[in-house]
Amino acid sequence: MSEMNIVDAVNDALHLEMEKDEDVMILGEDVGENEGVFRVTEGLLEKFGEERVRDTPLAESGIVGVSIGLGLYGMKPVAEIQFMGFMWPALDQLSSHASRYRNRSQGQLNVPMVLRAPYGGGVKALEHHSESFESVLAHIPGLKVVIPSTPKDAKGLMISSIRDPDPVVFLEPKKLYRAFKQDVPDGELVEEIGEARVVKEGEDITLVGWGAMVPKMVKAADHAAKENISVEVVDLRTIYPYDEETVHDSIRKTGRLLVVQEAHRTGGFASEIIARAADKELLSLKAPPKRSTGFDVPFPLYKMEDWAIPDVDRIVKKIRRLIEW
Amino acid sequence: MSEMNIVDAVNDALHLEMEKDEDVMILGEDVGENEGVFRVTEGLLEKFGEERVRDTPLAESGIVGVSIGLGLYGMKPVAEIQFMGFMWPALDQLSSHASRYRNRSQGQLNVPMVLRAPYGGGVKALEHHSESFESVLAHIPGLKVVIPSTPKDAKGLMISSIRDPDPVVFLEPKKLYRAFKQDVPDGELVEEIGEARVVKEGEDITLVGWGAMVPKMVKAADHAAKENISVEVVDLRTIYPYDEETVHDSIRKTGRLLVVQEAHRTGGFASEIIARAADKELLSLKAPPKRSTGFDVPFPLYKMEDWAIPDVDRIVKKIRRLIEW
Amino acid sequence: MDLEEHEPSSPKMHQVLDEEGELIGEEPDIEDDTLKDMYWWMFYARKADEKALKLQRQGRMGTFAPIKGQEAAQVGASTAMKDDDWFVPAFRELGAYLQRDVALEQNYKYFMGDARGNEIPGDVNNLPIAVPVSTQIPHAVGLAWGIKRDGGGKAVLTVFGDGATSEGDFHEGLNFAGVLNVPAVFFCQNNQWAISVPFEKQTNSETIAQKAHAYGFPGVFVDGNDVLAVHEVTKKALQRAREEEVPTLIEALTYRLSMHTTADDPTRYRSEEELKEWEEKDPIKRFRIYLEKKGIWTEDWQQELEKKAEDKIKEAVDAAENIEDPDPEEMFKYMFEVLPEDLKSQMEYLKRSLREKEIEEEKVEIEGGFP
Amino acid sequence: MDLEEHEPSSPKMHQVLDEEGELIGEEPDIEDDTLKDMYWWMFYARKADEKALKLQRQGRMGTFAPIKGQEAAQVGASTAMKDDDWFVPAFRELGAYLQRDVALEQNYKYFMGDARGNEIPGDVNNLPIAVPVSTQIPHAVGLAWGIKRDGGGKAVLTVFGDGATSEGDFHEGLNFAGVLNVPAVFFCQNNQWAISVPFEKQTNSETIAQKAHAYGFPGVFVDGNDVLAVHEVTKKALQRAREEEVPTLIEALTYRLSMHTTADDPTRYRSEEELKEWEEKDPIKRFRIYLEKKGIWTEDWQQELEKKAEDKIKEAVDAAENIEDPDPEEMFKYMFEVLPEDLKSQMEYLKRSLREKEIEEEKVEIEGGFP
Ligand SMILES: Cc1ncc(C[n+]2csc(CCOP(=O)(O)OP(=O)(O)O)c2C)c(N)n1
Ligand SMILES: Cc1ncc(C[n+]2csc(CCOP(=O)(O)OP(=O)(O)O)c2C)c(N)n1
Ligand SMILES: [Mg+2]
Ligand SMILES: [Mg+2]
Repeated sequence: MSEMNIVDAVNDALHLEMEKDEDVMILGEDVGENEGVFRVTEGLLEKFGEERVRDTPLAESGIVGVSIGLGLYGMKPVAEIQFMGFMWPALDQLSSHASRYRNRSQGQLNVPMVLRAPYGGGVKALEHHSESFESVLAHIPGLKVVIPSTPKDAKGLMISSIRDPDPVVFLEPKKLYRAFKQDVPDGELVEEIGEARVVKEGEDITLVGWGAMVPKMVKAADHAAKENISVEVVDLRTIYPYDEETVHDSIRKTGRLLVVQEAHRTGGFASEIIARAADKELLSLKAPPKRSTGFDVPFPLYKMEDWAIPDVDRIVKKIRRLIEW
Repeated sequence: MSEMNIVDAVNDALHLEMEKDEDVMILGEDVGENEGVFRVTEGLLEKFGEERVRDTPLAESGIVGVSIGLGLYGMKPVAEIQFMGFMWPALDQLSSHASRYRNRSQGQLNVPMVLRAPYGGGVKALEHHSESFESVLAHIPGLKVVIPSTPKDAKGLMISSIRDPDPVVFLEPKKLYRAFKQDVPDGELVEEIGEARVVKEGEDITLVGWGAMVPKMVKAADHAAKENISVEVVDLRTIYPYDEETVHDSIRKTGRLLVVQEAHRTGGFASEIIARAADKELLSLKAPPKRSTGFDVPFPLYKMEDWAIPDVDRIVKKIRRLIEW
Repeated sequence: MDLEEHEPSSPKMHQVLDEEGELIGEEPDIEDDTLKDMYWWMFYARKADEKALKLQRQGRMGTFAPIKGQEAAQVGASTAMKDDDWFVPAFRELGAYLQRDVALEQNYKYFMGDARGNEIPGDVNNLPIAVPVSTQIPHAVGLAWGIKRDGGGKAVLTVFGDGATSEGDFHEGLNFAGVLNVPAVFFCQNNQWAISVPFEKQTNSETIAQKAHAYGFPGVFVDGNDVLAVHEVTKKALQRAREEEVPTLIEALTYRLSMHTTADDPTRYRSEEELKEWEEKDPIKRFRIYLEKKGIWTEDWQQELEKKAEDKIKEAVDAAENIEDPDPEEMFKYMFEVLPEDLKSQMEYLKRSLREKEIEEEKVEIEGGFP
Repeated sequence: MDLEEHEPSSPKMHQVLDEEGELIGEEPDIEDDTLKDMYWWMFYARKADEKALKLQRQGRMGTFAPIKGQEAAQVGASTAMKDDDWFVPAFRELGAYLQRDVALEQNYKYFMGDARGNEIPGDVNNLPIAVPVSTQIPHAVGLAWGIKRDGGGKAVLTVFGDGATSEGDFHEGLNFAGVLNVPAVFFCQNNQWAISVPFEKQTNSETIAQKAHAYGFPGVFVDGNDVLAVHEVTKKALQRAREEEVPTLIEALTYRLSMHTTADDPTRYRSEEELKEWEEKDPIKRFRIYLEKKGIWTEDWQQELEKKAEDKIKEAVDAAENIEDPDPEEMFKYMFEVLPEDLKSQMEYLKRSLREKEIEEEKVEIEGGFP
């Protein structure tokens, strides 16, 4: 066991997989000499050399497109987009190709790539540095979308993502990068992609979220506990494939659902979760399934950013409303 | 009045607005000499000259980026993306800029552009020529997303879109381009952006859809009528801003909701509609709100395309299920 | 033709044959069998293309992009490749594809809307067709990087049109290639049109070849209707790529004699004179004259080829048309190595819905009558 | 320096002053007042930048991108513009912005996380800062196209870094400009680094200037630490744009003496020697020597400027720091000309939630303890 934050944990996973598998390569802007702007790729260039750890030109579509070619060749590229806000130019390559080569080629080809990006707000960043549009990725058939919220999950899921023969987008909640440490097993650690985790068990209401919303949900649950409301907290960890079973099991138990999402409200992944719950668990629901989300505005400059993200206060109030409903 | 199909109607709107307003310009691939691959820009180059109707290089991000500049300058560009599947490279310009300039500049600047694109399947097209990812656009704050399903709406909404001081993405269901004609008023015709239309009134269940799904919903309603099920059909016409009032009014009347969507299921706009209905109209719902949608696979080559799109049979069966629930 | 000596500011067009099929410089060092092969593939591709157009006009095939006029560019390039080089196509590639071991029936199936046409013979390093213009270029760079990491000795050839050079992916791909110094050859079939957009509205650059200068590697301008010139230039570029692991951009000037796709009507935007002019520059005719002078081409041989082509085309049509219907599972089964539960239930739903179908979808024909 | 005579294959760097501030060629034809202005804006920008760094280190400002070292490139270019030309910036633009009438307090507000800092004086044709690299370039082309449609007579200057030239939008924008022949000047501040990525890993091209050749218009290479050379070249390019409605690419070779942004530590990736070398090429020092020789710069005058800069900076800090808190409505009110119902209710929800807030958000600090 070692104490690690999320940055350490992803870094550890990269080191381990690169040692184990020669085909794993790192590429992206500033991932080499600078070791990533968040230092997630620390020590890799030094250990594995420029052959396997490569600073690229400033071109996101190029980074993803070239990674696809590497993947088709048989390499296992782990590419970085420096901030999720700069993933937009790469969406064409993701949706037109990375996600389709296996299908298009009748299973003959595959793209075993991982696309890493820090995402989300709360760190006083400049415009375009706080975006969360994971729902867009989840809407693209053929991509897996993994979002850890703890160091242990970050390590285990990164290892699984690298080993996955299909393309995985791996989003790292940068607000949590160094927010806390956790004991993480040394060496091999595998967490299954597509499995949600019940962070906290409860009886009265189910909170579902991912990324930087998870610790907020836990705090809200603590607050609610003081009011004798027992909250179950589910960390999705992967939004595609979506772990409906875990969420619906919980809804059947609690009868109430609140989805907490940092991203813009309209068309966010929360709506998918609620649509499924309303479809399949209507009779279990004792109150309307609700969302606490970001607003339908661009993520603001930092003086207003705390307003833009669901906070514990808002979550607790929605919990109360649902309980009292 | 003139009999028009959707191609004629959009073309008519473009002629009228270009005559009326010198600042309206047309740009895109093959929109000039060739008059658009679907002939939507017929007669425009001849009438207005290359100054105002311009074939561009093959570069979608460039088309949108340059249109933004034109809009900032005070022009009213109506740009075409040849098929929606090729809009992916332009999403960065749409989400990072077109949608943000007004907000970013504290209201000092605005981007009065229209981005047209044929979308959807059903015409035996090649790969990437049948895509529908309107939900992605609806998730980008600052864009309006308009999708007409009839010639009259196409004309009236195109005129409104051009006059709108904010960016509008205008998606044209190509399956319906020449599918039928309708009497359309000559000259000025304005349909409000953001207003759904009740295509057919009914008592037992509400069907909500847009684009090429609308005639399918109507046919399904006819089938259902033979079984004494009275179906209300709502054509959204605009997905952002979303006309919640019309949809929820209908749900309150019928107590049942089926959303029909051509796009991939997970994270499609149908889930947003259902999430809102479940949140606000839970008590009105006599059955779970359901979806009939495309699958979470890339739109297939044409031998399988009929399977990929919700059909009348599937819609009718879902209607029955909801009525019997 | 020394790639290193190339002068970026005013590329000259390289030719081996003139437009009458006369040798301009030295006799190229190509075996007769290879010359015969080249002719065969060009001719076969032309015939197969013509047949496809007929099939499409008869409603037996969907939209496709004819290659007529570009046979020299395609076959000249593909015959310069080695078997284990990688071929990364765009969407107008019948000539190169056939030569690269993709059976014609596969091509026909594909354009008949059948995904099974996308299967590539197992031992051939070809990628499937890429429809979004220029998006395949970075893939070629990635493959070439993979080769380089594995010690080199192979090269990647990617092909694209003049229109493709306007896209960001062209730029990003070539810039990566320059920096990474990978064994990739970027082959532009400049057929002077991108659907209805002529070259001079596509770019203000005099040539495509000179764009290589922006990426720090050579760009070569070659007569794309001269199969020998194309072959020579491509061969050198590939060799250089294999040996020195460096990229080259090749511009082959050619002309699309047919429509952009079967959905297109080129008379809307280009003149008959232009078409005529280029019909006279037919790359097959030009090569035939040369071969005839060399005593390789004879009427008898031509008859043989006609017969062979006819038979193969007939076989291909039969195979493509007499294939069993796709199984609904095909829409899902190649999505991931392991299918997620959700996709499995979508698949089951589709199967059930087809099994239990009651209402046949009618055509949308609400002429005038729709609300 | 004739733009038309430019030789794409081997651009030479244009200089007016040598690195010791000595005139190389002819005395440029610039009025003394303009020279003084140029010096003032460079000096003021330097001081304002240094102050920002202090504010950031004191926790009074967020992340920003220092301009130190690039003052000649910025001010040389912006002083070549006319008032009604359009300026389309990237994100490292303090020098040009100040010179283009954007009050320092606006810049400070912006980097203090206050959206109100983005307001531009009403009568100035400046766009706001563009953070996503190179994405503003097509906007400049669109503006220039608008100007052309309106009969010309104005020009657009857009600025960006060396890293920006790798992006697809750079390519698409310049290619459009070449084809449309619009009055846009593309000004690359090649400071040789894109965060930690050095020029030679950014592109294999020898210069950025030569990339213009791919788009069929001139590219000029200029010493970006020589404010007179920058000014001269930019002025010519803008004039040509205004008169002939044609584009130019300018590469100004300079160096970022400070960190990429305040979140960056350049010692991780570049050597002290390199930094030293470029500190000696300080563009302000170099210009001062020239001005001193001309009798324009004196110690007294410098004292005056110091005082003036200090006062203005103090004012700006006060104004930026003593601004009332933003109103929650500001997050919503500029979304559309008319706010949709849904956004109105989101706005009301935010206002209510702030009004009725009970639980203060604690910092996320689940050190080790989180599940
Ligand atoms: C990204 C993208 N935009 C638009 C299209 C539609 N389209 C198909 S081919 C084509 C023209 C391509 O021109 P060029 O690259 O010269 O190739 P050619 O067709 O001449 O072989 C266009 C616009 C597309 N397939 N992909
Ligand atoms: C599209 C995009 N990708 C990545 C970033 C993160 N980023 C900000 S500045 C920068 C480097 C820019 O280099 P250059 O263009 O040379 O400008 P400079 O910073 O040197 O002024 C990077 C990678 C960004 N802002 N936008
Ligand atoms: Mg072409
Ligand atoms: Mg730089």
